[in-house]
Amino acid sequence: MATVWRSQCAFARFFVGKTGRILNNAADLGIKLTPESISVSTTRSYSNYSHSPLVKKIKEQYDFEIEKNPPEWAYVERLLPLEIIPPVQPKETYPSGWIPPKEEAKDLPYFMPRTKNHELPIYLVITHKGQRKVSMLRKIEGDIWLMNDLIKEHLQKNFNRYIETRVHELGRFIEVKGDFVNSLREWAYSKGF
Amino acid sequence: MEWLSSTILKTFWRPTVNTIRTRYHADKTRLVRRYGYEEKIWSGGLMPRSEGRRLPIPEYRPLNPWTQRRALFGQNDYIDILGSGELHPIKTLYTVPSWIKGVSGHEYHILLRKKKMFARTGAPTIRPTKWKEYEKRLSFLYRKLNRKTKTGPSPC
Amino acid sequence: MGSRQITEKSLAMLRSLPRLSLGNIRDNPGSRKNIKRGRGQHGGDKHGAGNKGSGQRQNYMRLGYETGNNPFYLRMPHEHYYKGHHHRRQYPPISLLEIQKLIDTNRLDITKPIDIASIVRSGLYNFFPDQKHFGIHLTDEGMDIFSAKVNIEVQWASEQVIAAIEKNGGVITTAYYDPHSLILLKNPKSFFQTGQAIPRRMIPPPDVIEYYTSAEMRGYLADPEKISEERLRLSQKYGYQLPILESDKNYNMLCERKDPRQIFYGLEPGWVINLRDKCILKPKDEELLQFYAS
Amino acid sequence: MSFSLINAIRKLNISTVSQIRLISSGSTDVSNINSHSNSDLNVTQKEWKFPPQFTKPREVWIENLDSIDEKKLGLFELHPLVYAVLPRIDIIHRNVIWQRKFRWVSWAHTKTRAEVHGGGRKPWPQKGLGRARHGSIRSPLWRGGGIVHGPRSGKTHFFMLPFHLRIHGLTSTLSAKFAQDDLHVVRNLELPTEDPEYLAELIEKRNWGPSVLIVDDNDYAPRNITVATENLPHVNIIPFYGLNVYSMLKHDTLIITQTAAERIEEKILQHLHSNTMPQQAKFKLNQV
Repeated sequence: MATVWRSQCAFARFFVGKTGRILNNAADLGIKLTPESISVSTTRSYSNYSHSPLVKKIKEQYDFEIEKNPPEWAYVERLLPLEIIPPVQPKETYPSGWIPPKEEAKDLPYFMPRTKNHELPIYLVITHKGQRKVSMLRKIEGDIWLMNDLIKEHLQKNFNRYIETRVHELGRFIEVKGDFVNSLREWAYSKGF
Repeated sequence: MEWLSSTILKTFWRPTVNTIRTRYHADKTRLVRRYGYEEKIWSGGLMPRSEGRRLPIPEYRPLNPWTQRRALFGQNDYIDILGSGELHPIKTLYTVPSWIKGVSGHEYHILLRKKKMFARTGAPTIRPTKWKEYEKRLSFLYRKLNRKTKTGPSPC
Repeated sequence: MGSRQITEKSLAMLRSLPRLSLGNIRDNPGSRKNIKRGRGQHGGDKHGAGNKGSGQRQNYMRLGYETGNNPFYLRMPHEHYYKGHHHRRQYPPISLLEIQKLIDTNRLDITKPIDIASIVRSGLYNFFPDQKHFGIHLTDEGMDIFSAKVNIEVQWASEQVIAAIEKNGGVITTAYYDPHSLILLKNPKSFFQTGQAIPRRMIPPPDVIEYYTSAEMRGYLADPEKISEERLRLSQKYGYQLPILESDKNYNMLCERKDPRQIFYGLEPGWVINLRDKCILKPKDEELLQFYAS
Repeated sequence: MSFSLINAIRKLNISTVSQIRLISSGSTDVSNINSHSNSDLNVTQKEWKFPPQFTKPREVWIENLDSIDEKKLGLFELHPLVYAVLPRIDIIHRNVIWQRKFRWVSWAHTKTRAEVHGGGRKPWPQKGLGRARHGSIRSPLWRGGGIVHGPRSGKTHFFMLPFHLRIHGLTSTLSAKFAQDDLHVVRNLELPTEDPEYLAELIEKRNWGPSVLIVDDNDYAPRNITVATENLPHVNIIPFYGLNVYSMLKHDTLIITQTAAERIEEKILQHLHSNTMPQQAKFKLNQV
């Protein structure tokens, strides 16, 4: 148990006899405007409202009970932001259609890790007001040229035409001309990424 | 006797007298205009040489790249990544005045901010001339930027 | 060097190169474009200002002015299709599919009641209370695949969404939060750090009070008796077997609701949370208790 | 015997860098070391919070500072996402430029014709004197007049490099330093003497660059090393949170204590695996 400086609330203003719009429990530094000092006029500017001579400290204290490590602390912890994005616990089914990465993908000579949000880093880049669509596979590790060949082969088989790709070795990404994001995702899932 | 000898000398040796010019045009002293004025630009030839005393060659003072300030340059610039996350790198720029720390913008932006922050202090009364110049410059820049330049980034 | 592994190859190349220092690094060639006014015979011609006229002299006419014609924007009579649109409440949507994905990837814990704070905490939903956003609109995309048993509280939901959640044995509530409470719910940590007492939640404004008191919409101010009736009615309408809540092993969790004046689960208005010392300050004063009572 | 073996292993380790997959801290390596009477070598298997996925973790010797001759105290694993990423020289360059620019305020100042003292009076009448027309003795054409388009005081070059580019700058530089054998991990910073000669000789003997940046894991380094580096201007100690791209490039060699290496790794990995939307948001001065 302790006594704590409390902010001035609705009833505190009520005691003073000052009516006004009272904010929803706004803490205003434990100070109040006393009516007798309102007539003082000064042109000096103050850096803080509470430094003004119009404002005096309120002498009201309220009883507060301080609980250390209360059982309600679990509710507080639930509200604090996540330290890291939680890893996915393996489940039997994923109704949302999310597919977990497979272990055997790490044995391939090329690799595409999941993003930190556990998604595949395959994106559609739309530029020139929708006139140019490029599918982009990012964060590729290992043999990017082999992966490029396989992607080309896969798309050739699915769409029966030659599809252009571009490999950026330093940026570790492959660009595929056209919107092939769904097909590329399927390919990546089949490889276990 | 003296007369005789002189007449004899005159009859035997008669020197040829020519008029000789001893004062040429080039030797004339020119009329000095703007007396006391020293020409600042060298006009005496190809290589510029200063008259009189030679200019001193500045002493070679190599920069010490390992003074404490230079050796630890950039310390704490990544404190928001490697630190506890509560401190931003611009909070560690202790040598930069607060009114310009972490501010980007052209002269008008900076001056507006400076004036806004200094208006609350004693600056307008302590340095009235300086304050007047801020206001003068601000009004000049306002007119220039709004009436004489195109909107957008311009080399101001 | 013959390796085709990108990272290994570049790191191996670095080994044979001189030591990386301040003097031998550079940006990619061509990455910086020098934006300077052109000079010379034609480079410094008009500086992009065009030839003569208002473009060059920056004396544009005011917007919409047509040199004396009746301007286009005044030619037609005004029709108030969107009158007051900037005052209307907005509810940024999140779909059932996304909720299911959050649950599948362990970002939402279904063993605890879900509210806007826990959805924002997952990091994949954002809203701005200062821009007239009043919370979550739960949309029906993915309602066929939705299969989690949750106790969820949103701000707006349709009948199908309610059915999709109740079909799995879950519970849904629609609740109103005023913008100030939503700011706290969006970032509780920064609020706790200010050291202020948790405020009360405001009651809904008159135009939505009907929505939040209706049992069909599972409003938080509705009569619980009527809600259970409506649950049954909805299951008959959509033709599914309504799981019995009372026999559920998570019955306590599913029955957890906030007080109409409460903002956070389990934390009452008037409390002060001290994050550093891990303690909660609870008011004991009679006046304060009276003020914070719902 | 043991020294030659260590060299052999080291060569083996180096030669595998260019191959497809590096030797991991698997059983073969460890057992080899342990079976050859190197009882003082300790090899700890690391508990990864974020296990390396495709690229194998990098191995590094833990070295000593308590004798001038180099002794290997053990093997240590470094996470490839921090110490073995693709070294992007352009990103390192952008980081250095940012570090130089974001603190740079140019105080050069010139006065305009409005600010130079005087010059309000017309120097001579407009007409009738046969002289050029002038309205002010502080016109920029005049000697002692104002300057046109001169530098104005308080010009900033401030900008904020995006959060993840700065992380990438750190990891790129650490990886480049490590790949070039300029990053050494030591167990601790305990020196036998506080003599600067000792430290200078140690640096000379081990062929570390003349300039050395020592990274400790906290603010208080041991007394001997602080006294020794006091008079060696090119040997500097910083805590791990003071690590930055510029200093790493300015100093030839980077000496990191084992705990500091772990702390750096932990911090960067945490940012790589958490929601960084607040840090990625556009820089607003009133929000930092």
